[in-house]
Parts: sequence; C-alpha cells; structure tokens
Amino acid sequence: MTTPLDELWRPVAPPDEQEAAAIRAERVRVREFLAGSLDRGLFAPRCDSWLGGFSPEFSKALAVRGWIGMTWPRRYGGRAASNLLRQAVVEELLAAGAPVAAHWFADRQVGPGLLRYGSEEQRDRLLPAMARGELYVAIGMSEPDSGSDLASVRTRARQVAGGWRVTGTKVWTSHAHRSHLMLTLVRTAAPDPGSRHAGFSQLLVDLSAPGVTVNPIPYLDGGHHFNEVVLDDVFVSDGMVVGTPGQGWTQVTAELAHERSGPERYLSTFPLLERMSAALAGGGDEVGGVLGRAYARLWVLRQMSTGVARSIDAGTASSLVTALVKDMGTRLENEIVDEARRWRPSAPAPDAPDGYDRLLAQAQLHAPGFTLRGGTSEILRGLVARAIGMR
Amino acid sequence: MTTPLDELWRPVAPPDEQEAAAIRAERVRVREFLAGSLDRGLFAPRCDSWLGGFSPEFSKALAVRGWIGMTWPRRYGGRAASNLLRQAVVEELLAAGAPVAAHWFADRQVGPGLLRYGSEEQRDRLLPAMARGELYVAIGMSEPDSGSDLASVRTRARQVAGGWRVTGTKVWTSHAHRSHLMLTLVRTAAPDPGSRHAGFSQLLVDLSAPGVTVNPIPYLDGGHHFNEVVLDDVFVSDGMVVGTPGQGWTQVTAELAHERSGPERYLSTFPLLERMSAALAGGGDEVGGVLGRAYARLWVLRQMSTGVARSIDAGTASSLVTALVKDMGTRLENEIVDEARRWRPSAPAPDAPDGYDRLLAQAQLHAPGFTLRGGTSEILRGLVARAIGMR
Amino acid sequence: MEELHQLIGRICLDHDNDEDGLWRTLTETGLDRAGIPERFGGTGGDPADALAVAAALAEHGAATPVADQSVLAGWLAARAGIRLPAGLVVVAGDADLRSENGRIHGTARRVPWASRAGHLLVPVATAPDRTAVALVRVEQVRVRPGRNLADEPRDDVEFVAVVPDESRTVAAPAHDILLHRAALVRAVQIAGSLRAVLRMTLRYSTERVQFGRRLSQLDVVRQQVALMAGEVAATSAAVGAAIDQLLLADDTGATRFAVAAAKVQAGTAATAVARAAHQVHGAIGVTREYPLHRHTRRLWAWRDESGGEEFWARRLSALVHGADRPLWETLVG
Amino acid sequence: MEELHQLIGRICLDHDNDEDGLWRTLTETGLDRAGIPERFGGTGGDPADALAVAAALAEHGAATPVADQSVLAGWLAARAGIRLPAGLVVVAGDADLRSENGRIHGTARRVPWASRAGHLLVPVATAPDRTAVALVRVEQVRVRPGRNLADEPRDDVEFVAVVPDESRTVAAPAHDILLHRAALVRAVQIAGSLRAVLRMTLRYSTERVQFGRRLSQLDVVRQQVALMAGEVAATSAAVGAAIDQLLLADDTGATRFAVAAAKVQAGTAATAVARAAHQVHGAIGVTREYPLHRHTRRLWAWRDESGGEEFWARRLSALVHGADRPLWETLVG
Repeated sequence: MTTPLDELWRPVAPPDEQEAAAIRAERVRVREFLAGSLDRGLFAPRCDSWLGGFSPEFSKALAVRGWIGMTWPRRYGGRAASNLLRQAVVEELLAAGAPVAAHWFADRQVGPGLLRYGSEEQRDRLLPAMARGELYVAIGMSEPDSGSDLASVRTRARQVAGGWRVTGTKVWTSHAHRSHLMLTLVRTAAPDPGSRHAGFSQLLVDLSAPGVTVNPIPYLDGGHHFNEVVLDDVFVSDGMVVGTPGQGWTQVTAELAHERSGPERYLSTFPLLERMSAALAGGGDEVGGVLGRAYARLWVLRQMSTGVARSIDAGTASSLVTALVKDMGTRLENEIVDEARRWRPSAPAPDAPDGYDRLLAQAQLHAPGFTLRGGTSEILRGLVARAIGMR
Repeated sequence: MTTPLDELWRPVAPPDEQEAAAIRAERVRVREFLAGSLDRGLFAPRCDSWLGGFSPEFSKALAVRGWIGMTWPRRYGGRAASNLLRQAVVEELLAAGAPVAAHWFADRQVGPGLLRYGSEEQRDRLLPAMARGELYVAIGMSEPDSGSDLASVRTRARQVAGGWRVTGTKVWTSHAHRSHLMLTLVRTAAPDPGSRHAGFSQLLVDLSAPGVTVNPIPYLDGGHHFNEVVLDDVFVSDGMVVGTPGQGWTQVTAELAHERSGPERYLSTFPLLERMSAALAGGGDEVGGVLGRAYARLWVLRQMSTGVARSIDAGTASSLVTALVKDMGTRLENEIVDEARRWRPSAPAPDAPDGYDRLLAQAQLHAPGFTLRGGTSEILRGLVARAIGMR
Repeated sequence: MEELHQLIGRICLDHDNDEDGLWRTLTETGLDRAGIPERFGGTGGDPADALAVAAALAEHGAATPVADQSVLAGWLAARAGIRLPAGLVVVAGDADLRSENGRIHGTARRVPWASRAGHLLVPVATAPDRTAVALVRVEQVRVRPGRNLADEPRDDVEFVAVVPDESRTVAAPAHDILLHRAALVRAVQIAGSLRAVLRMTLRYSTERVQFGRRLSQLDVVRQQVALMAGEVAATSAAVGAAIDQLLLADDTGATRFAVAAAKVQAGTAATAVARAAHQVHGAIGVTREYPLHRHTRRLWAWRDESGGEEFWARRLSALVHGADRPLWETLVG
Repeated sequence: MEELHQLIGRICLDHDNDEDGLWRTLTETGLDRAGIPERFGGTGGDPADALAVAAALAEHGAATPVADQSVLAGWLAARAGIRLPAGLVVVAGDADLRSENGRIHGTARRVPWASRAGHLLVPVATAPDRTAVALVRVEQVRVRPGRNLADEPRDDVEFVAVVPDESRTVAAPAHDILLHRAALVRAVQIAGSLRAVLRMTLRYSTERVQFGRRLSQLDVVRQQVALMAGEVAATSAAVGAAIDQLLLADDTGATRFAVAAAKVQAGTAATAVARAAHQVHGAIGVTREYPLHRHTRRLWAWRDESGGEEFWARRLSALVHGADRPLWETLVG
C-alpha cells in the first residue's frame, strides 16, 4: 500500500560513476577558481553571500567559466548540464561565501521560469545575457499588505494597445536598485471571490522604464538590499508577459516549490561554521561533539538536497521534500549561529577586528531572514502537513 | 497604563526575615528526617516520586511531623501554615525523590478544594484523616473520549432519594486501586448546547462502594498506577457532593489553575540532575556550563514558583504565571533527561546495576507524561495567549 | 524491496505478540540469514538485503535478533571464514575480553540477545591489527540477563578460560569495523521504527476528535507532525546514503563518515520523534496496550546502543579535523 | 516605580532619535546618577533605584550610558571614596591594565561608551585583594572607537604611562565585584528590552491580518508568543530576585549565585525572544524603520556583554561544586 508518506523516504539512485567523476572534476575547477580569486582579493568570504554579496565583476567571471545558467540549453547560452552538477557548483560557491547575489535570481528561478513558461523570443533575447552574468533580474512578489499571503497581491495590470499598464507597489525586492528587470506578479483580472488564485499573471518589468521608482528599505543594520518598487502606470509590452495571462499563480507556485531546497537553505552560515571549526578544533571532546553534530546535520541535508536535484533531473521532484529541506536547513543555519556564540567568548560586531566576531555578526544580523524568506517555516510545515494527508 | 502583560512581571515582596528563618528551619527538619529515612532504607530516591512512589508508611511518617495538610486550619488537623512553607516542605521531599504519591492528591488539591467548596461536615470528617496520611483520594476527571477536553465528560449522576446514582467511566486515574475516595467530575444535568460548561458537579465517590470496578491501565513499561474506574449506578449520598451542583466546571478550573505551578512541575527529574551533577562535576568546563544552565533554569523556576506561593498567600495569585511555570518547568524536566543522556555514555534500564542508568531509565519512561498531565503544554500556552490579550 | 516489506509485514501480523513463532517463521524462510553467503551458513544476498529485512522488522515493531545475527554475526563469520552453526548466533564483543593460551577470559557487557543464542561469535584482539574470531557454545559461558528500555535482552556474558569450538584470525582491528556496522544496524532499525511512529501518529491525529475537531486540523499538531516528517525523511535519507556508501566500499573514510553521520541523525530523530509522537497521542500513547511504546521504547534504547549521538559526533569531528583538507571537502566526500 | 517608569517613558518619547537631547534631560533630572550617594557626586538612593532607571530606559529603547555610569562607575567611586566629576564617567577595566610607579599602562578593550565620556574610572589590581581605583581624564588616553551589534560605543582605550588625577586603594579584588554588577546591569536592561519586545509583538499580532485572520488568532503564533511571555516573565523574576539579593548583601555566595543565574536566564531569553519576535513580525521586523531592531540588536549585544550564558553557567557550576553541601542546598540558598 502506497501512501503520501512514502514520498518522504523514496530512495533516489546515486549518480553513476561517470557522472560522479564529472561532478568531482567540476568541484575541483570551482575550488581552484575560488582559491585564485581569494588570492587576488576579489572577494572576502561572508555569510549569506547569495543575498549580501553583490558583485557584477564576480558574476561575469563565473559566467565566463560556464557557471551561470548551466542547466539551460546550449542555444540559450547554457551548458545543458544536470541539476545535480549545478547544485555542486552552487554549493561550492556558497560554502566559500562568494558574492553571487547579482545573478542569483536570474540563474535560480527566472531563467528556469522562462524555459518552462516563456516565449521563444524571450528565451532568445534574455537567457544568453543572463548566462553571461550581465542581465540581473529582481523578484517582485510581496506587497505592503500581503506578506506571505501572495493571493492578496493588489498590483494591477490593465490591458492597453500592445501591452499592459501596471500600477502598484512591491516590497522586499532584493537588489532592485541594481537589477535590470523585475519578474512581477500582478493581477490582470479583478479578484474572484470564488477563486482566490485566479486572475494573476507574471510580467517582466524594465526597471529603467518611466513610472518606476525604486526606494531603499534599509535593513535593520542600515544595509541596503531590500527595496520598495513603486510602479505608476508603467508600460509593459505584450512580449514581456511570461506564460499565459491568468496562470500567474500556478507559475509562481511552481517557481517557489522548486527553488526551496537548494544549498542556499543550509549554507548561509557555512563560512561561520568553517571558522568555528578551525577555531575550536583543539577545544576538547565536548566541543568536538558539538561540531560533529553540525557536520552530521549538514551532511544529511546535503543528501536530501542532492536527492531533490537528482529527482528534478529524473522528473520526479517532490515539493514535500523540498519544503522539509528548507525548514530543516534554515533551522540548522540558526543553530550554527547559536553554537558559534556559545562555545567561544565573542564580541560580534560588523567591523570587529576578529574574523570570527565579524562572521558571527553578519550571521546574527541576517538570521531573522533565514526562516522567513521563500516561505516562513510555519507555512512550509503547513504545506508538509497537507501533503502527507492531514485534513 | 496597566495591561494584562503586567501580571507577567509584577514584583512579589520577598518573605520577611522571620518567615524566611521559619522556612529555613522547616527545611532543616525535613532534611534531617529524610537523611534518617534514607539511612534506615525507608525509601530509594526516584524520579517522579509524586506519581511513582506510593508508600502509606512514609505518608503516615510525614503526617506525624505535620507535613500533610499543613496549610489547613488547625481544627481540621492542619497547621495553618503559609503556602510558602508548604512549598518549601514539598520541594524538599520531591528533590529527595521521596515517595509522596499516597497522600499527594488529598494534600495538593482535594483538601484545598474542600476548604474552598466543601461543607463543614465534609471538612470535619475528611480533612483530619487526610492530614493523618490515612485517607487517600484519587482524581476522576478524564474519560475515554474526553482527553484534555473536560467539557466532553459523559459520566452522569442522576438524583435519587438522599443522593445520586452515578454511571460512567473515568480513565488515567492514578492510584485509584489503592485510594479510598475519588473526587469525580460528573454531569448532573443534560448537555446545554448554549453553555458547554454548565451542568457539571463534583462528587466524592467511595471506591469500595457497590458498582465500582477499578481496572488497571498498565503503563508502557508494565507498571501500574493508572486505572480505569467504571461506575455502574453507584450511590453517592448528598453529603458527598462537593460545592454546589452545577458549579463543577468552575470548581475544577480553579483546582487545575492553582495546582499547576508547584514544585512537582520542575522537580520530577531532580534526582537525576543531582546524580548527573555528582557524576560529571569533574568533567571539564563545557560540562560545567551544561550543568550551570540547568541550575540557572531551576533557580529561576523556583523564584517564579515561590512567587506564586507567596501571591496565593497574599490572595493575588495569577493563573497566567502558574501556566507558564508548568510549561517551562516540564520542559526543563525533559531537558534534564536529554542532557543526562548526552554527557555520559549510558545504558539506561529500569534494573540497571548503575544508579545513573536507573534514574535515567525512570526519567525517560515517565517523561512523556510531564508535558501532558495537568494540561498539555499546548493547552497551557493557549491559556497564556488568551490571558495576555491575544484575540 | 516493496515485496519484501509486505512479506515481512504479513509474517509480523501472523505472529503478533508471539516472539517464538515469529523467530521460527523467520528462520524457516531464511530471512534471519539474509546477506550471509551460503557457504558461511547464510541464504545469500548482500548487506543491503539484510538491512532491508532489519528495517522492515523494526517498522513492524517486531522483537527479534535477526539484524544482530544477519548483519553482524554473519559479516564477522564470513570475514573470518567460519560457517555459522544452526540456531541463533550473535556477536559478543568487549574490550575486556582477552585470550590466553587459546582460552578466552573476561566479560562482554550488554550483549544483544545472548540469552537467546545457541552460539556466540567472539572477536578478541590479539594484536593492534589482528583479531581472533572464536565460535563459542553458550553452555560454555555464564550469561547474566539484562534488558534495555524496550525489554530486549542485553546480557552480560562471562568467559572463564573458555576453549572455543573454532577460532580463526582476521588481519584487521575487527572491533572498529564491527562498531560501524553495529551502528548502521541500529540506525537502520531506528529509521524503520520512525516510519512506523509517523504513520501511527498521522493516523491517530486524523481519527481523534477533541474540542469538536480532529487533531489533524489543529495547526499546532500539524506543525508537530511536519517536524516529525522532516526527521523521519532525513533519517531515511541518511541511512540510505550510508548503505550506498557501504556497498561501494566497506571501510573507507567516506563510509565511516556516512555511518557516523547516519547514527547521529538517527539518534537525534529518535528523541525528537518519540517526544512529539507521545505529545500528539496524549495519555493513550503511554499505555501498554497501545502499540506506540513498542516503537518509542526501542527508539530510546537503540539511540544509545552502538554509540549515541555524542560518541559518533565526536568521531565525526575527529575525522574532519584529522583530515588533511578543508572541512567542506571532507563533508562533500 | 510605576511613576518613574512613566516619567522615563515621557522623556524618551520627547527625545526619540535624539541621543544628545535625551542625555541632557537625563543629566538635568539627575536620573543619570540615581543610586549614587550625594557626597560622591550622585543624587542619592540605592542600587535598586539606579537599576529601575536602567530597566525603564532599556524598555523604551533608549541609547544611553546611564546604567554604565550610575550602577557601575557610581558604585566603584563610592567604594573607593572618589567623588564623580561632572560629565559622563564610565569604568574602564581590563585584566591587561597594570600600574607601574603610579602610572597606568595597557589597553582596556570594548569599554562601553568610553568615546562619549569625560572621565574614566580605572580599577587596576595592585595585589590579589587590593585594587587601585584611578580617575583619568579622557584626554589622557587614546580611544579607538568600536561598536556592538546595536551600534552602541564599545571602545578600546589605550593607556600609556597615564598619571591619574586621583587614585584610591580599595581592599578588595574589585574586578570580580564589578563583573557581577556589570552582569546584573545587562540582565536588568535585557529584562526591560524583553518586555518591550513582547508588547510590540503582541500589538503587531493583534493588528496584522494575513490570510483573512489576525495573526493573534493563529494557534502557531499564539504558541510562539506564549513561549516569549514565559521567557520574559522568567527573566523579570530572575532579575528581581537578584536585585533583592544584592540589597540584602553585596557580595555573598547567594548574591553571586543569583546574579549569575539571572544573567544566564537573561541571555537565554534574549536569544529565544528575539528570534520568535522576528518570526512573528516577518519582513517588516527586519527594517530599519520599524522599532523592533532597536531592541533585538541590543538583546543580541547585551547577552554577550559582561559574560554570556556559557561564562556564567560555568561560574554557577563552580559555585555549586565548590560548595561544601549538596546541590539542592546551594540552589535553595
């Protein structure tokens, strides 16, 4: 008897030896590149580098080596690589705390979204520039009063000759102030009380178009990555509609589900763990046990997350497991912060002379976001409960 | 501006020097008695001794020294002591893992319930026997389908000449098989859909009366303290009704609220902590930190719990704080089990030759009950949320 | 694997609360010796088969020594070239054991199922990298019965100048390899038991009504069960990866890492899942009659056996810090 | 106390985001020197008064050095018999400091508010139980500015052959007493800040609507806020008990125990409450504009200052295991 629970422990075949060897080789290439970049001072390792480390130069250097859009077909600038291989590359970059924020959303979700739902013209025009690390795309989903409840989005697009006029306000839009486009969830039809999820569409808004205003939303430490994007009757041509008008909800849901279990859900604080590991290695058996538990958990999450990548390649991905990986991974990210504080007297400060204190400060200040972004932990657990049949 | 939150941090005046000295002296008396009892092998310290340690002899020995019913008026066999003094005595007994289960419910809640709601005749007749450690009373609240939802209780009492006829089944009744009476929550009126909490009453059922059957409900380790008590048309005289028929719900709610924050909510695993403390004392700074955290938490809970005892004496007790103490205390009891396992290789077994392993086994096997009995943690937190104004 | 699981399910159902009958059927079907080559007294297959049997038995709440025989005694016998005699054979190992002039002395503590065994397979270190593996009849030793939290036999076995029926020397520090295998067995059993606890809790929550609603409709319960699901899935993934690694290579750093991490995960999950399951079940869950304790008491016992989380976490740390490469590279393997 | 709390609330409201104005008003009202005897430059009262001011300021999210001056510098000055000069005076202590021929050398690290001070009060151990307390003008030292996670000044102060304006010797290892006082100050501030976070979260949850319901109606949020309430209540109780104990006796084992336990509780609560508050608030809570971070960043900073949970927990353990009586008796005091 099969039940929804079986999805939780469905075995995933390990990669064959040829693929495993290719992945090992790619990891070595990335490591060599990172070591060289570090030597040349091209970046300083930091926690949460996929949100906090914005470097167009670095993104272009990655693109040259084929590490952006690598799963995309070759004709769009990709390498037609497996998700498993992309996962390995992303892991290496995040584990090193490398600045990957500039191309992040284009690589992780906008490109795959265009491949699933976009027009041929969109793919031809946009994907190669993304894969070159030159075209950055922000995500416009949340609104001032919507929070996790995306169905309450109120930004409206009204049809005009040749396209749409968009009016509304998006918030928490990371890096909108230095991105070119914003993949924007809008209402293209009035709310239907009978169907909360009907009438949404996804548009690509040119952030330099007339009527677009990007206002910073300073982060709690004064940093700037969040923005409010105000759209005042902004024209978007029909060619920039992604997928089918009215199907926006389905598209966004698929987008969210698939992007949940990546390494950014368990590696945001890895640079701190590595530092901690080095600093505390000689610290006695008890501290060894603390570190070992973190290693074990990370190892387990890697098994689960690479399992998801393999199942995406096999076309059998489970949104149940992706939700679990995100929930557990972000809890681990927080636990690493707690343990890093606990086992060494620390004076965390963003400008601390000591690297441990500095990484700890970054991690702590960013920690509140870990369990909020991409669906709060509570919402994810609700999804899991439903998926396993709790009614 | 005062808000319901202020109850959370209302300061409670410490006892004056005279009362503090009296408490210290009483603690010394109890410790001397316990040391003597241990020397004479009258008991073996155990975890969760207020449920698992049933000893009529020990109860009588406590009674002789004035440690049962000590807050009750002298005319009923009590000492008219403060709740603070009782709290100190109970703490000493539980910390030592002494067997106090026989008289526990009579002392903790049935006696005080009779003082609040009982008739003069009931007090005269029952309290002195309880205070002598001779009359044991079980609690009949839960039913097979009621669980935490006491309002769904179905045991019915129907009025007859001179009393009531009671029919129904009570479960999870600790020690009913060796108690004399059972304080029983029954319906004395049909359910009223408009008022879920109307129509309940509390009766004292003689467990040796015709129609009473006590069936063991073996605990998961095979132990016997839970029972099912089947009442088949059992006669209860009018004189055994406690309080006003129809007011049972109010009475039971008050009973539960007041009995939540006692030392049994944070000391169930103290014998294990003490053992652990002795065994691990030389175990390095890290383990010192682990123990220190447990000591700190216990110290804090003692401040809160004794604060409640003082506020009961002052007539200003807060059911909000009592719910918090129970929730936090029972979490600590569980944490002690986890830490005891963690920091010493162990092979817990009820019959282990090693005392640490034995206490750990007792604690682990009883642990599931800590956060269930007397209101589950989730229900307590719901009460707290309501009390601080979450609507 | 699915069919195996169903077969074992049927067998367990047929012999509910009948340990002896269950054992008889398992031996008759040869499931008690899966994964042991035929020439060493087994029914063939690889360790993954034996572990699949162990997982299925654990998932069905069966009390049996099968895994201790098939995975541990079977492997040690094959390694030493000893053919397992009929009846139950389990490994009795302990650092206290020593061999003097071919006679075994010392006490092996908390040996699983020794009191039910006909023979013991006894590894005794004779040099840092040499192990004598001896086959001893249980009549030759003194067994002091003990039990774990789940009432499974964990017996002390005393050897006084015991002359084994057969003894072969293995050129390896067998204790360490056995230790990893034993940890994997318990992790696999825990994974099976966790699955059962999750199923049981899910079912209970969708059937039990309180305050007019099913438990499964209460957000607090939903969150708890979702957290359980995460731990169960993680343990299954960890154990699966460790088995894959074992099949790839018996005793490499990567295998040791995987087994250690899997046991840490299994122990962590055992604690969290047992606690949440009891919390959701409420009072019914702590009764002898309701089957939850068949699993939770085993989870509490098994997490400590063959090394608890702390033991294996320290090993992991030693593996990482003893390696001549960065943490990340060791983690990736 | 209630009036004091309201007075400080009004002052903080009048000077929202105006640190200088706030400081001016606090000095004009003498609230910056509560608890310091008048003959030593204070406005009288006992330590409880100074701590009540500190708690109220923290609860209102004020950035001020008041507690560091009134509770710490004030106590040390009184103990040494030094009259505090006008302007801000804070303690600059560090094990690195030493006195040679009446000149102070060394560096005091992360001194709170040093860059804002006019004078520093500098305890330097001259013998195991003797401490020289020196009054130094800030012009005499080099201050390297630093900050904590809440952007409060935590400055390194370098002393090169500094000849103090005044120096008095105290017959005590002042460092240790100061350390306990400093921990109590931070615990008291944490308690105040926790109360504010709880109020803010409660208010937000009852106002914010999501998925058609107020957050305060969601069971998951209710559970989180109830857990926060527990930690807040526990910290208030702990701090209250530690202050009672301090008023009873300045430096007994019971006082040391109470202060250590209160700081452990405060740090534990800071972590848990800040995390839950951010989780309930969602994205709005991590913005600079919303006032939650004024508290949570301080909670993250203050829990580590004057010794984190680990430091004080180890001290507690040492107190217990160094005592000549059972654990229980030490706990009861």
